[in-house]
Amino acid sequence: MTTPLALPFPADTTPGGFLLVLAILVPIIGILLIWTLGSRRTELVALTTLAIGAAIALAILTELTGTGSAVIYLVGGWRPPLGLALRADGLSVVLIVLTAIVIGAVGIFAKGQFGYDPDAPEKRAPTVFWTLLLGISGALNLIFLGDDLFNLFVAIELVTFTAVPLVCLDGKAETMRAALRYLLFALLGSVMYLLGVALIYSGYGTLDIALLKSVARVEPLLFIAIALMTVGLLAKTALFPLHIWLPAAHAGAPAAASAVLSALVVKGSFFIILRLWFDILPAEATGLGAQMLAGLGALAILFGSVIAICQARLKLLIAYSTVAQIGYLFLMFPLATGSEATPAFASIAWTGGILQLASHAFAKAAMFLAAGLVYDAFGHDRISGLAGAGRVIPITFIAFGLGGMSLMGLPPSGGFSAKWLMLNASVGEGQWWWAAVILCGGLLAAGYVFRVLVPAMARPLARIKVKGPVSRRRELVALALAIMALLIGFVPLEPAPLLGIGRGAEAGLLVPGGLAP
Amino acid sequence: MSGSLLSGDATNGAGLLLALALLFPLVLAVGLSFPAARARIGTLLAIAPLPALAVALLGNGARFVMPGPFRLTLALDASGAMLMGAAALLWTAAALYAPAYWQGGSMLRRAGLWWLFTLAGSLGVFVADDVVSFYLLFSLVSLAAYGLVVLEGNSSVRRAGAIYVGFAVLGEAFLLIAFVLLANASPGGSLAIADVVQGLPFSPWRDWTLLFLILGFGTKMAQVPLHLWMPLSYRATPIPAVAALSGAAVKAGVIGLARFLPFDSGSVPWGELLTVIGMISAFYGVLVGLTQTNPKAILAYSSISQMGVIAAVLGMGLAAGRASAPAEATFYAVHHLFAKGGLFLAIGVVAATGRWRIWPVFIPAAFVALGIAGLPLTGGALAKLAVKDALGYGLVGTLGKLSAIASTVLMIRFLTVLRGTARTDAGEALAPLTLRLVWWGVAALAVLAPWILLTPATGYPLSDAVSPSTLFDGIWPLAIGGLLAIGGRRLLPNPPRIPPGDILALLRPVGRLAGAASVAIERTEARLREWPIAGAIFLGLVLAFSIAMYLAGSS
Amino acid sequence: MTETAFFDTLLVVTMIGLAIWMIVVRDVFAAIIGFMAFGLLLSLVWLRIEAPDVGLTEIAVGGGATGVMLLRARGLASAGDAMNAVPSVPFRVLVGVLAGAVALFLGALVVFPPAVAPTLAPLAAEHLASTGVGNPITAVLMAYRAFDTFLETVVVLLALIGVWSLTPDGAWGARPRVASADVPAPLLLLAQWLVPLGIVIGIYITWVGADEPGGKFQGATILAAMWMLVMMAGLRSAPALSSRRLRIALVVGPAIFIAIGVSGFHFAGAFLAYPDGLAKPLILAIEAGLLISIAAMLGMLLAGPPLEGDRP
Amino acid sequence: MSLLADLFTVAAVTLGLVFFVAGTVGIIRFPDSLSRLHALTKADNLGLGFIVLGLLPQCAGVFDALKLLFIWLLVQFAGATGAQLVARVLRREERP
Amino acid sequence: MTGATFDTATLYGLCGAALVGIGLFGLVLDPKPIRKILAFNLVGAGVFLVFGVIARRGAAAGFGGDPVPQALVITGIVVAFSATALAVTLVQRLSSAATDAGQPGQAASVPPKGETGTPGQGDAAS
Repeated sequence: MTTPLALPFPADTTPGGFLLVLAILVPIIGILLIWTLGSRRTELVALTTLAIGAAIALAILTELTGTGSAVIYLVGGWRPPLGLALRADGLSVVLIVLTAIVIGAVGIFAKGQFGYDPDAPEKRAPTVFWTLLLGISGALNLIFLGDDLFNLFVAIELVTFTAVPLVCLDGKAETMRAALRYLLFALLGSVMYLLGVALIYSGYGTLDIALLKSVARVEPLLFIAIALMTVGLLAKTALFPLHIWLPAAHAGAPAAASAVLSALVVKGSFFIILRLWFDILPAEATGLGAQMLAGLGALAILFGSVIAICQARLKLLIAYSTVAQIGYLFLMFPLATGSEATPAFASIAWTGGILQLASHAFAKAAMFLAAGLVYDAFGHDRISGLAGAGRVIPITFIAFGLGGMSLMGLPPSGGFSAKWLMLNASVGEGQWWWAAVILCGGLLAAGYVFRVLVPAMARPLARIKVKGPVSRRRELVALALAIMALLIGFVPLEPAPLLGIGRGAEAGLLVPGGLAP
Repeated sequence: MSGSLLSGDATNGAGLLLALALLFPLVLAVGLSFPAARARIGTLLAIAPLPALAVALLGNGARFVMPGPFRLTLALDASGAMLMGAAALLWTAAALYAPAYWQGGSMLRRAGLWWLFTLAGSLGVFVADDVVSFYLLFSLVSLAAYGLVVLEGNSSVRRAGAIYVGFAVLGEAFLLIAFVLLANASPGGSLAIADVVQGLPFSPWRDWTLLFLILGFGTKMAQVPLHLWMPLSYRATPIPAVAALSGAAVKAGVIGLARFLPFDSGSVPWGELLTVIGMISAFYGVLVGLTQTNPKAILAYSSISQMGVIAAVLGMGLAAGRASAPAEATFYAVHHLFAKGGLFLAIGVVAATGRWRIWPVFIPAAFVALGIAGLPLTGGALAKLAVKDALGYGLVGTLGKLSAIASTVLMIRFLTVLRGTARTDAGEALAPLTLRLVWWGVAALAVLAPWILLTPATGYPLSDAVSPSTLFDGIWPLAIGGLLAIGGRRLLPNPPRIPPGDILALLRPVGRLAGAASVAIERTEARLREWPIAGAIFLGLVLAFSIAMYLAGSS
Repeated sequence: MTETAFFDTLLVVTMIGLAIWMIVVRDVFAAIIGFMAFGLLLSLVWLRIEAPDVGLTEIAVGGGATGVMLLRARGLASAGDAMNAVPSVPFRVLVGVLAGAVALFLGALVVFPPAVAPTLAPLAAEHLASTGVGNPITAVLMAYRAFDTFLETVVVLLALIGVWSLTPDGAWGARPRVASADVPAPLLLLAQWLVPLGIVIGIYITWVGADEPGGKFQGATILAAMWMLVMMAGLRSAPALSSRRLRIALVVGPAIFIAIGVSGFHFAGAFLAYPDGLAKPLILAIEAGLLISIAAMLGMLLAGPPLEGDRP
Repeated sequence: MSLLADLFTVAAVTLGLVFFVAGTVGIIRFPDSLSRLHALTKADNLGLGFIVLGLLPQCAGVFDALKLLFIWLLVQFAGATGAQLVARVLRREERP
Repeated sequence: MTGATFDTATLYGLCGAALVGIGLFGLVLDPKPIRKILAFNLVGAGVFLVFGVIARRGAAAGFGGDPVPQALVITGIVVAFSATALAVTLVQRLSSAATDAGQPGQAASVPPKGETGTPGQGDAAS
């Protein structure tokens, strides 16, 4: 019984490696502390943990840009294929920093929500919310850092178990129904993913992505395994035909939670699909499948946007907008194929896709927080009842508008730069139909953004009934996120070198910053 | 796509001033949030365009490159300076006009923010020097103007606003894809407009680029199939705002065509297409304009017609590869800017004056209106002269003459309707002095400014303007137009009434179709969201993807 | 057909028949009882493919605990509101064909495996000595892939927190109601006799897991079952959610895991690495901590959230 | 010696199987559930006892034999309690 | 494609594949959430069986089977149990919440149109 794996895992733990472990460990330690220190210090512990997490994310970024190569950590000192490795390349570091910023902002937004009072006896909602927020932060860091497919399975389970209870945090019957639907569909997805992991192991004897890249052969076993894993993850990313759980779940969740769900959680499983298709599947086998993924993405943009325009409630409109914007991400697959000269990760569609992911994360988080504020101020979020609301809470609707600007892809927003790069890529690659889809999406996005802004900014016919005051801090958090969505628009319009770090040469094994030895 | 994005030297002194001049309105907009500034909003709006006017007059050859990742490059060339100066003048006039027209400050305060953003956009779009900055400033002027269109806030105005936004975003989508095609074909990936246009003739997508450019800027210039928004939104916008919009904002389309079309290498088919569109719009505007009763609508259709003439000039220039066409078209646009802006201001003034006191206000309106049709010795005549060579002497030249005649008829129609709007209740009432002063100022600019700008802009000596041949060329179309107008009024006393946004009625079935489509989409999506169907799709996708990869892999 | 092949075929046919029956039968209760029987047969299969550890886990967690969990839900009149309409027959055939095709693809891959069956067994055996543990599966769980095991405990903890988050607001911090009003005498007798025995067996299985098939998950499930028996028999009432001792019990396992893992940074050069020579005691320490925590977590999962009107 | 042991094992295990078959037939044939319960517990416990008895000589050591007996005792205990509880539920359902 | 091997491991592998198929059929079609959870556990059992067969085929160095997939299965079973626990509790709370709110469990034939209609409202009183 010889092992087919001639090549041992090439890399050793790089100096900054322990930071990767901390990025995953710190949120878990935070959870344990929340449940032992009692309700008096729940928020304090949670917010300090998020702060430390953000510091760690920045430390990893500086470490990565410093050494110019991937940060790697062999957990337990065991070298894959036997042990587990954590690997942070340029792309995952960008996403970790993005997660830290968005969750940090949501943390500041949610401070004092859910009736949290340090002196009163422990209440359900705040304790559970902060625990699950830390859980999501840790799980997403694990997704972006994990280099082992089964490790990623445990990570996406962690994400599901933290996201589902957030959906039905308010305990109402229909949010619980939405949560059950989300849980069951996510479980269907993860069990199919697990089946794919089993088949990959049966074919190659390892589950480490870096090793699989060098060993993966063009054969039916690999295709069926990748198909199972991809579709399983599509169910969790809620790409169009498999989006059945997202609208009710994201609209039912509390504002802070739906901001994190829409902005980050669906991106986690997308990131794994990205690694499967660009890091494991040999390039020549991706042609037709990539067109199919982008086709589903195009349908998502069309259906998601049109239905978003027809929605009566603000949060449902934003949820369907998420369904549409996820479609854009999948346009990366056919466009970021790269050529002999430039590897996939150096193509402009790769940078455009990640820019779209980041700007959507900021814009969508800002819009959901704004929707939460609208609910606080008026007691409902029926769009028809929001005539003249812009005058009562102007900052909220400015945040909503700036977020909408980024979704529509108007300069100088991040959405515009992403759209510009994707359009350039689709014209450059000669696949002009994706350009038509992107432009259509922009028009439709204008449809549902103006549908909310126009009545809100216009002079109301009847005085709008205000339920309660809205805290200025929360409005400023939403505005800050929306402004972040604009600021990343100033990234230079060319393939970002940061995203290429650690991806090494395409040929042979992925060795940080150089050819295989 | 690497290397420094922008060719050309870095910022020079005047360039810095130019950037600050454009930044000034935005700074004032931020200032509006302080109550002290809001109190004196009238003066703020008035001084906002002045720095830009100063730079336009003095800072020729200014060049500004924003350091760091913020891609913003500005460059002041001759036509840019001319248009920016004229626009700044018109915005100042409108800003002086507004407080008197709106008496109370509440409307002014509500318009303040949108006014300053549109102003910044409309001035900046003339000097943007790279594709992304141009697109940024173009969308700023298009979308911020929406705020001015829906100032009055009643339901019909909101419908007009919705249509305006629809067309604005559609136009921007065309422009975005056009700029992407341009950027892809530009040598060395540089985004400067000069390099981009240089690369256009050799680009593999040349035809697509030109089509989208014409569609994008055609929407902004309200050329025929895409003109629906102009009559509706100009009727809805209050006078001071519509004067600025019709004068300055629309010219963004003109400067766009002037900068982005490859005049030196030229392209016959696209040039002819643009001329045809221009001519159709010119005559269509007049025909429908004649049926209108509201003076603002008539002027809107007159704008469509005049923009059609400019499009024809640029089209002929493109077809003949005539490098001077953009300068001539810009000169024509400057005159139109003053004339059209002035006439809108005139409507406000006449509406406030009594029947018996109308003449001191009405006479200049007549001069400016007929000037548009080419009345000799007025700015209009010079404008017609400037574009006469570009239009050439063949069929298009004669069509040019016919359009002058048509404009005369339309202008006479406008003047008669304008006289009717004078106040009958207080015959002796006089409009507030500031209104009249601003109106006279702009009228003077409309008549005299072209005289000053003719030689620097187009190189024709002033003597041509006064030569007997041009005088005669100016007179006979007016005479025939006058006869037609008088005869027309007797022959069909009440012409058919067409609602503004004429073929909008055709759009109604399209609207219904879109409604039905969205209902169908919603129903299918609701079915798709049922669990068994989603589950079946899940399994189907697993099979589909594995087969797809198998086929891709084995081929 | 050797005798074992006959036995295997009989086992497989019975299991597939039972699975189809479970899907088709109308009564939910019958399906759940069928599932528990299915769990027993499945553990037989695990013994047939030489995986006693997994057999133990399957019968303890898969068959037993999951069966009990489903039984507790059986009380619902309608087994939950319908999530979708009963689809038409042609649609059921379509789904049948699609599911069959997926199974066919899978079957084909099983029947036509790659030439050389890749395995990490030699690699695991080679390093077994340094982990100080005899049972290779415990070596994988506690040394090579200790990170997975740690994360898995966090998954169970978060699942418990998710279950607790479904408590009605009024009953937060209360005691879940497990015992029924009148506790039948035989159950009381069973609890009094079986529980001490079960605790010994549970600890034995965890201890023996180092070198023989066994382990903490299996041991913890047995302890959790005994705890359920005690609560059902009313000998002890379930702990209140807010009770500090329960929370300490839940947290002690992961906390020890983190402590030893982080100490690995200093002493053994990597997170979750054990200094050579000290591997076995450290692993046993972690397993002891995890035994307590996972038993508490599984017990509270089975007990479920407190309902309206429960008092702390 | 081992021949005698094997013979004994085969005989005892077959006897045990007979009792299991009897129990199963009892479940199917008996009219009401209480008697079915009766058949189940009695026959199966006895059957298991004979099987364990039969396997005793095959065990490697005394310790394994004790384990087998212990298992039989456990099954007896659990079976009896289970039967009691099911009977209690059955009688409660019949009374109203 | 190598020759078809047919030994006990393959038999159980086919059993695993069949279980996955049957489980998927039930998971997709059965309207009742408890039945769906049951079907999910069936699919899980099938997947773990496939893992077990791979481990059995990888038997080497004196072990009955490759320890790594077996360890993965143990982790998988515990994760599947946690998922079942969460799902079952959700179903329990959903039906008790429904009966409290006076809506008897909706008839099986009417699919809940809840999602497009009026999903629950945002966060609790803040």
